[in-house]
Amino acid sequence: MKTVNFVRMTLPAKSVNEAYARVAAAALASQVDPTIEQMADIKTAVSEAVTNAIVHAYRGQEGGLVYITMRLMEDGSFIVSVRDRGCGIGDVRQAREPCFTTAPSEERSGMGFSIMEAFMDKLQVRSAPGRGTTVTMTKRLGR
Amino acid sequence: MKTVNFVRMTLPAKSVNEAYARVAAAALASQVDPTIEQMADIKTAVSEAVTNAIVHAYRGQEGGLVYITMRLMEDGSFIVSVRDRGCGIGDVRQAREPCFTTAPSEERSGMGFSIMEAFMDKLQVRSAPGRGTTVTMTKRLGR
Amino acid sequence: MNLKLLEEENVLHAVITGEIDHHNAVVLREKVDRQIAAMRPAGLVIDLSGVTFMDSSGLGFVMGRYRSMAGIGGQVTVKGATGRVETILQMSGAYRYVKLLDE
Amino acid sequence: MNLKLLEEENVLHAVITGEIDHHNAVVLREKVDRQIAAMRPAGLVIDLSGVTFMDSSGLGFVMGRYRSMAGIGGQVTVKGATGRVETILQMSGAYRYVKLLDE
Ligand SMILES: Nc1ncnc2c1ncn2[C@@H]1O[C@H](COP(=O)(O)OP(=O)(O)O)[C@@H](O)[C@H]1O
Ligand SMILES: Nc1ncnc2c1ncn2[C@@H]1O[C@H](COP(=O)(O)OP(=O)(O)O)[C@@H](O)[C@H]1O
Repeated sequence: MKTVNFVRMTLPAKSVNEAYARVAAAALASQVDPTIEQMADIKTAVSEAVTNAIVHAYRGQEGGLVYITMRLMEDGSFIVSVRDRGCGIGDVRQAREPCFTTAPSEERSGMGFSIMEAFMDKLQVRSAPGRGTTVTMTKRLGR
Repeated sequence: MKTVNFVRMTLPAKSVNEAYARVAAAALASQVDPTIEQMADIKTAVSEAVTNAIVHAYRGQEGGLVYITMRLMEDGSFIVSVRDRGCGIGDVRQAREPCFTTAPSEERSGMGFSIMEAFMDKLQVRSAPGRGTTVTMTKRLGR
Repeated sequence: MNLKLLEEENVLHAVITGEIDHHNAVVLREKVDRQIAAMRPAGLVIDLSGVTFMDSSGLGFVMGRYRSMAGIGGQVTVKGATGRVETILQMSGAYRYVKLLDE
Repeated sequence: MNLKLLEEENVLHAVITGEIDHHNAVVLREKVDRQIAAMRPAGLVIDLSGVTFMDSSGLGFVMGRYRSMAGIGGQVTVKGATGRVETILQMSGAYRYVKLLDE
């Protein structure tokens, strides 16, 4: 599948950049004229993935970086991957279960992965404890 | 000087990404509550620098990449650098003169560098023929 | 994100506008909990009608306030959720804990 | 970016709204020149009042149309430029070539 356009970016794991990542994703997706609903889905899913890198992967530590790659494909699909070099996830299957969270005291609901899964067409989570996590999501755009 | 926040990004040298780069720059600058005029200045200057990479550095060739680094500094200034690995500029002093252009047939006005200089507080151009060009601009933000 | 806190009889109204993400939710939590502690209302109404974006951090905020209010024997009501905001509240099962105000 | 072309007597009006950068200027150039060739107007009025962003590519577009019109003995008038758009036209000296319509 040919990549029509892409953006690769690195930004610090700061909560103020959750909004930045949403804007950056929406700006690329807007190049193929998605519906308002598709835009909302992408913004929500990207927000979840980036928030997880900030909250869980680096646990609020200074200096962590979030790597985002977004691609627009020839068939009109949008592929975004959010990568961190944080603590990683031991049991990905359990992490993806609705309401499972390791940070209830920070008022995490455990619904992040469920929302990514519901709002995007495809969700892939690859993680290695101590090495980091990569979340890749695909959304078909167009009317 | 301490960097408060930053974004590093890579994107293909396609004209559709001129608008993308403006949005990306404005989104970071907006984190320190700039005036509408300061936002317009940054968008214009970034647009000029990215357009030059697309039009001049790679001469419309497929496959070229534009590297943008943007930083918000502790003193409220915004520093953006736009880098390409294109043809480079032999005589930077001449290139920076108002109305000098090597692409009149593409309706370039030769005012790109003059606008960057007028709209930003500082402009630095480093270039090596055959290796590429880096344009770095600083804008003090705040009211 | 903007928060307006209004007291009406013994009920606290939290009117939120703009975007709710993890960055903002931390601020919301702090401000609303401080007011709950000071006022000890019988009910908290969270008005989401002006919310343009919300992710699961907003859900965490709503459920967190359910717990704050449960601690003082009060109830939480959510109103004005539309679009993706409503979808997220529905799919999480939040309405088993907080009341939905239909207007 | 959006372009509306209107003919009024022997004058062509190009009403541009939105953003003018290099990406859009290429499209504008093509469309306006095609109409100039077909209509051969005595004058071209470029209305920039709805332009929200313009960089030097817009300047190149204006000067390019000055040349297109000069080739058929016609004039170019610019109207509605404000803010940074006006600054760019002023600092480039474009008004030595094209007329500015004050309203
Ligand atoms: N990038 C990440 N790095 C480390 N752990 C993660 C990451 N993303 C998710 N997790 C783990 O998976 C759990 C479930 O994530 P999620 O469904 O998004 O819910 P929540 O963020 O509300 O906890 C988290 O509580 C955390 O333990
Ligand atoms: N990134 C670049 N790579 C190679 N050449 C460049 C680059 N940027 C500018 N130049 C050279 O400098 C000249 C002047 O640039 P500028 O003032 O922006 O005007 P314009 O883009 O309208 O030509 C260009 O015509 C080109 O020859």
